[in-house]
Amino acid sequence: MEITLSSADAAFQSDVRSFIEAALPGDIKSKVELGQHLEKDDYVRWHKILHTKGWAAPAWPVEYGGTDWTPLQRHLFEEELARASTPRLMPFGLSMVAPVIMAFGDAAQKQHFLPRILSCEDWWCQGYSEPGAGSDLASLTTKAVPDGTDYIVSGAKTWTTLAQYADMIFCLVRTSSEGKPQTGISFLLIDMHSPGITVRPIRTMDGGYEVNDVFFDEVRVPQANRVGEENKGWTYAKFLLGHERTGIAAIGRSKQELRQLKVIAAAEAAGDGSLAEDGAFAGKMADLEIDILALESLVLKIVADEAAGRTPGAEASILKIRGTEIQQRLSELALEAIGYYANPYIAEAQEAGWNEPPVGPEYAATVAPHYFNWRKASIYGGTNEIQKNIIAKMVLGL
Amino acid sequence: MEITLSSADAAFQSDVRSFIEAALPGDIKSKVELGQHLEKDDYVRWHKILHTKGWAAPAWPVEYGGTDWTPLQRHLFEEELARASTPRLMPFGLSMVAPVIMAFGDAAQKQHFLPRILSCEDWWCQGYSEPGAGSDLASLTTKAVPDGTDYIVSGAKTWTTLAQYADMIFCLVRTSSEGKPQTGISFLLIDMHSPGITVRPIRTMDGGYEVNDVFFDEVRVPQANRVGEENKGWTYAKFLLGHERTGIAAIGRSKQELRQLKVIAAAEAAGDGSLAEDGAFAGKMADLEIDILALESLVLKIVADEAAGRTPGAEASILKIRGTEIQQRLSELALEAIGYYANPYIAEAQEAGWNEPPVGPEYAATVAPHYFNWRKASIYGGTNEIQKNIIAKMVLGL
Amino acid sequence: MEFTLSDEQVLFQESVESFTAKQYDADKRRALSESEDGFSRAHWAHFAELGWLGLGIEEAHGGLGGTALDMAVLMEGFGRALVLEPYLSSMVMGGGALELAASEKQKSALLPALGGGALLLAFAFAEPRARYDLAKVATIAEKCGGGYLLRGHKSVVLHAASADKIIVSARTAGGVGDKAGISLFLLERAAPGVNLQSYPTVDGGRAAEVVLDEAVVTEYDLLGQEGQAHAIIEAVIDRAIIAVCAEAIGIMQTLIEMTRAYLDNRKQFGIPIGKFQVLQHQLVDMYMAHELSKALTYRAAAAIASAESAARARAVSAAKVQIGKAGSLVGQQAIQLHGGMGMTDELPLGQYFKRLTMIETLFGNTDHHRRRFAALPET
Amino acid sequence: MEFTLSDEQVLFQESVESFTAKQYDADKRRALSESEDGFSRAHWAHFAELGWLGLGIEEAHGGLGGTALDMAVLMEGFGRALVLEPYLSSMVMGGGALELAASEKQKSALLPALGGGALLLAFAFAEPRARYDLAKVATIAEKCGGGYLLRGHKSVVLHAASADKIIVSARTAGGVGDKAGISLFLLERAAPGVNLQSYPTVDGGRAAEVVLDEAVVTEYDLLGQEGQAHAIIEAVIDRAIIAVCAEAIGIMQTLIEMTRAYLDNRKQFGIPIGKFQVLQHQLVDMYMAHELSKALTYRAAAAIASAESAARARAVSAAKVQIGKAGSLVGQQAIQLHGGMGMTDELPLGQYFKRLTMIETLFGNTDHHRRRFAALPET
Repeated sequence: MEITLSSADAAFQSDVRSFIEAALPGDIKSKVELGQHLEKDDYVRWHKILHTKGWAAPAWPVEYGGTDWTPLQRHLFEEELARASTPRLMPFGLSMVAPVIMAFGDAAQKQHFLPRILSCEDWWCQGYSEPGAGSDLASLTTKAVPDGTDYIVSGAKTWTTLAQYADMIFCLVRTSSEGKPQTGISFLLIDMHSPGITVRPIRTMDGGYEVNDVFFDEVRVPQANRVGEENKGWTYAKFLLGHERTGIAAIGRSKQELRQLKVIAAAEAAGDGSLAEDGAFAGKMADLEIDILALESLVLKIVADEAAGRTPGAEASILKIRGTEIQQRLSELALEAIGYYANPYIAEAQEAGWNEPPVGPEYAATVAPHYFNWRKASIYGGTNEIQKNIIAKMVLGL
Repeated sequence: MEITLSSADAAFQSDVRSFIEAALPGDIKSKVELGQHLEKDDYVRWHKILHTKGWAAPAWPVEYGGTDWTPLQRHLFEEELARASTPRLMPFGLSMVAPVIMAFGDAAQKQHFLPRILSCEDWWCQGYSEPGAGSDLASLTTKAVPDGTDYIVSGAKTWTTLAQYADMIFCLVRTSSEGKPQTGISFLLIDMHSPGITVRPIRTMDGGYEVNDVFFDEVRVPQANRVGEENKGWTYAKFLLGHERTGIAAIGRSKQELRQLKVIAAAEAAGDGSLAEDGAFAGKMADLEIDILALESLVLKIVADEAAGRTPGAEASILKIRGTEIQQRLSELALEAIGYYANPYIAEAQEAGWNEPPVGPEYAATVAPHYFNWRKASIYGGTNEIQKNIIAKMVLGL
Repeated sequence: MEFTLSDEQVLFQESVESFTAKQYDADKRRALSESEDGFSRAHWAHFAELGWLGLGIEEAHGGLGGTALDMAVLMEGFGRALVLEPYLSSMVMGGGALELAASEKQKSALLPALGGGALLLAFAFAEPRARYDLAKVATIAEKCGGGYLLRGHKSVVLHAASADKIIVSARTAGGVGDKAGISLFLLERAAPGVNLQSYPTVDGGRAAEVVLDEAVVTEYDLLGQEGQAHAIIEAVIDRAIIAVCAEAIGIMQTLIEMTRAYLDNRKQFGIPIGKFQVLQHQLVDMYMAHELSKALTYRAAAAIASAESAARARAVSAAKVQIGKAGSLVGQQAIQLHGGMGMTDELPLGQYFKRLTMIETLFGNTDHHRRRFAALPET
Repeated sequence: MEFTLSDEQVLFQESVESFTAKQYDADKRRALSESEDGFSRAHWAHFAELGWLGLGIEEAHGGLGGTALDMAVLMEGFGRALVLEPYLSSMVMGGGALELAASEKQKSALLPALGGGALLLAFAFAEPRARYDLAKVATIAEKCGGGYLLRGHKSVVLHAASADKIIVSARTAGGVGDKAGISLFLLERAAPGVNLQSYPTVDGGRAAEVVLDEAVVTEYDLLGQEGQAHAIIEAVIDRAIIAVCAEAIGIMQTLIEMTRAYLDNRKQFGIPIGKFQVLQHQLVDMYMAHELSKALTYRAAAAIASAESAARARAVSAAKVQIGKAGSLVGQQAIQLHGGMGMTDELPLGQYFKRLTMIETLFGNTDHHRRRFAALPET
């Protein structure tokens, strides 16, 4: 069930595909295909290649360096990126803080930060969650106290993805303790190289270091780095959450992973044939493929609605829930597929350039860690339970 | 995975099996096997046969006409009843109101009611739920106002199973509106032939008439028919609920229905063989069979705990939840098995003695109505959601 | 992106809903369902006037043309109100078979009457031992003089008794299970040797066992090429699947609305039960299942015109699997969330549930279509 | 009814828990897991002193006897604390193979040392292309003089590097997939031609690829009859399955307790998250899955002594399916209910989850055992 495209869109798709094929460095492609750990330089190199082509931020307005692509074209672009095994473009700058700066930032902020995000000169991270706060974001306690033209920021953030690479962090901080918890929050842009900031990597159960605690010990931040009004940060944060759209469904990635799963299933022996021919396993793959098709159909419908000027509602929560369920299921079936070879854990085998003989098939080395790591998908960014609460309230009015 | 029995228990089992085989009237057996509607007389006849043998109420104390069987023997007896396609023994008298009367009734009540329950001279029904109250039992409004040595009862009960056959009903009624809702409730035994009682059958979506509304219009009930103290009825009702034990898992019935499902699957064509040989369907049957084995294991463990004098806790809720899930799944797989022949609905074909040529296989006629009817299993007697609330509170302390 | 509705289709949708809202309250529907035909011929005539019966019939034969998407819109509307009229059997299957297999001469003779509401068709393709395999045709058409003699048993033929003609699949060559050798014939329902045992269906419709005991057809009653009907039947059934998937979408939406209203209104322990988080999440699951099903069904409806039959089959089977799983979830949860009320025949709820349940049994269930999907190559 | 615990077994259970509670806090376990062997030889010696290693070894050979139920009690206790010592590989599998296949002479030579803690065994039965089929043995044992020459690749051999001897399955006749023609050999781990590529496992244990390159064994190293080992291997693996099922029971109980405590203590929106009904019901589902799994596993443990191998296999496969489904539910939900904390390596939670996940991959997964169960006749 390929998407039927107009000839213009088909030509667009073909251009994108050719460009990516030619431009993606082979070493990066190989790491992504094998599920190996990417280094900061891998992400940055790829981002800069797209930037040079003018494709780093297709969804941005043209005036800031975006494109005039239609929503469908943007969707096709995302799909091609995934199909070609490119590294994720980190969303923290491009699709999280940038829209907030565009909507609520002042001229100086726009002029300074947006080009640096576009070119990946700054690596951004997100300072929302706090130890002990979890999904109850509004109960945050990291404090910003005015001091001359600065704030003094103290407190701690946690689950901060790739903070170890970051040059900048956008933070929700408490600037007032009056009224409802939501009303005393401001939105600050903080230089990660400021004195008083400590980053402590959190080892996750898959053995990786992807998330961090970030501690703020009397960190001095210019008030000029506050976006919008003081104590209005909650509004900007909600805008940001509402801004995340169809990308959250990760259709392109899931389709690519399904292709990889089929490769594994075809390679694994089962009975007299391959696992791909095993009725029970083939049935599970079919269910998953149909789930992906259904979710993709919903994404395409939303994309079409957007193109027709209809604003999507709380569908983003559906996309988040189903998208993460699908991703987790993909990782689960891959785990199932490799049988006993899920057991070996050779940390070095997850890094590029490891030269020892592999244990089991080459594709098996990262499967179990990937499965463990992806349990996060239904937790981070608002647990799937929270997403269902949102749908119950916003859509169903319960 | 047969239950391994001691030689005494094996002999017991064999005695029970032989007796039932010889004693069960063929016309009744055939109706049960084909899932046809049973009439009142069918239930009563079978009950009286068991009563004559002294086996109508094995769980009752010997002094009231019960047996001295062990919990395991009682379990085996239940299983043999199911295995032989006997009609259910109605629980309303035998295992619901009788234990309450034994525990809290006065001498006159015991002497009058218990023998009539044992012999099936009175058919009982249960008056708990009210229109608009559902699982929130304590909010009931049917009123009993003292008048001399009587009460005058007015109100309505609903979902009353087989009230159309009943001679007696045990009711929760409101005798006081002071304090918490639970504190003003009394437990009354009411003659269904009393003036002022109207029974209105409720047609359920399977087309059957199994449940009823029962209306009370100034019905005169002797206060002598109140069990225990006035306004203490809630205590007796809770006792009754706690008294329901392992029978609720309906293991014997489920095993019998699984056997029938296997017969259907072996008879249905699929591909080049039978549906029983179809990998996907066989897998679902295996899952269900394993579910039954697991639940049976839990029942046997509880039975052994009882025999060892350990009182079971809220396990009854697990048995209710899993037991009904299994029953519903059985009915769902049977529906799936018969394919297109789920569609014909010939009401008369569900009655014994229907002589027209069958549409499709004989076993198909009652499958869809049975599926629809069994949706009730997870609703009546406290929905499965309520059961989970009970486990969360009573067992997990949440 | 052709699977989102055009403005015209949205208008069409509204007109369907406005008709059914007036004509299909629960009592009227029940009365119709208990009538002899099980539906209203007056409604059928009205459908013809509204042009609904002209959908899918070429303009040359008095129809309005239109796409599978239009048909899906209509069926979704019918699902919203549980419409009883035999649109699926007579138009989607009967009309579909004519469109795909009939000669111009046959079309000229039949389509105007079909689109005008004067002709009702039934489609007899299933057999007792075939389960969902369309090639398992054991009914025999034996050549005899200038025609054929039909012998066999067609099972659960929807709305056969009210049809004027029944389109029957029968084997002119090969053995049971062979795709080659199956032919389609146009049979007078009232012809000698055509024996109907008609009965109501669980969902309030009608069907019949059709036993053919030397029923005679002429060579002019052959639809399409002799022995080549398997692909036609498959294409017709694929359309029928899209039709019932769209109908299921409408049914699910109604069930969800009913359940939402019930959760809002029904109070227990002093608050609306819709305040209980577990029940909220159950309704959310139903809502999500419906949204996903709807998107996929409309996409499959758009794909049905695809020239490549494997692409069509993949899309159709994907939709049937999705609808099968969603339908079971939505139907069962709707009953559960209504508690005891869900079990009564007093609410229309149960009727919706029963129809949704039966859709799973039609044209191949979830297992069947999962397997068909898995066996088809990606396009 | 022999599958409920005797008073002695309850006491035994308590003694296991009291040992592990002292020796297996998260930090100590982590340190052990990062040591070269991946476990503590001191603990092993202590196990021997406590008599735990004598379980399942006949008294005539210095053991304590005991049933599969005793073994299950021990493994459940090990699961509660994620014990790292190679009881499964050395005692359940290695010792099990000796018990079932070894001659009296071999037993006399080996069992006292095994039960005394001086001898460690590993069991090499799986191969890279075999998946879970125990008959797919491609490793060849070629007769050569008075002994055999072994060539082949045994995969994911648990605790091979720390074992003194490895029991290896190899083919003396027939082709890959044949049940007949498989033999078991007792191989010195350090013998020439035995090449180990050892590595840590995801769950903190150790395993190795064992590549046999003309490794030599004598005829005295043959265990049991030549070519008759398939039934032995199947019986050993069935015991191993009961062992990991019992271990999973212990793991699940710990996960449930951790999660319950977390729901009680963790506050959000001003109240303990255990007050949210959806989270309550998720924990209830976990609790139910555990109770049912425990009852079925102990019943299967009691059935393993059954004379009839089909009855044994049915019981064992039923337990593995139940544990597979329950383990996935309990493990995944435990992580989910812990939110972000569930993802960190700081809590022991993740270690339990990982071990539980790996148990699904061992000795045949849920699909494999569902199929095996379905194929076996009811007894």
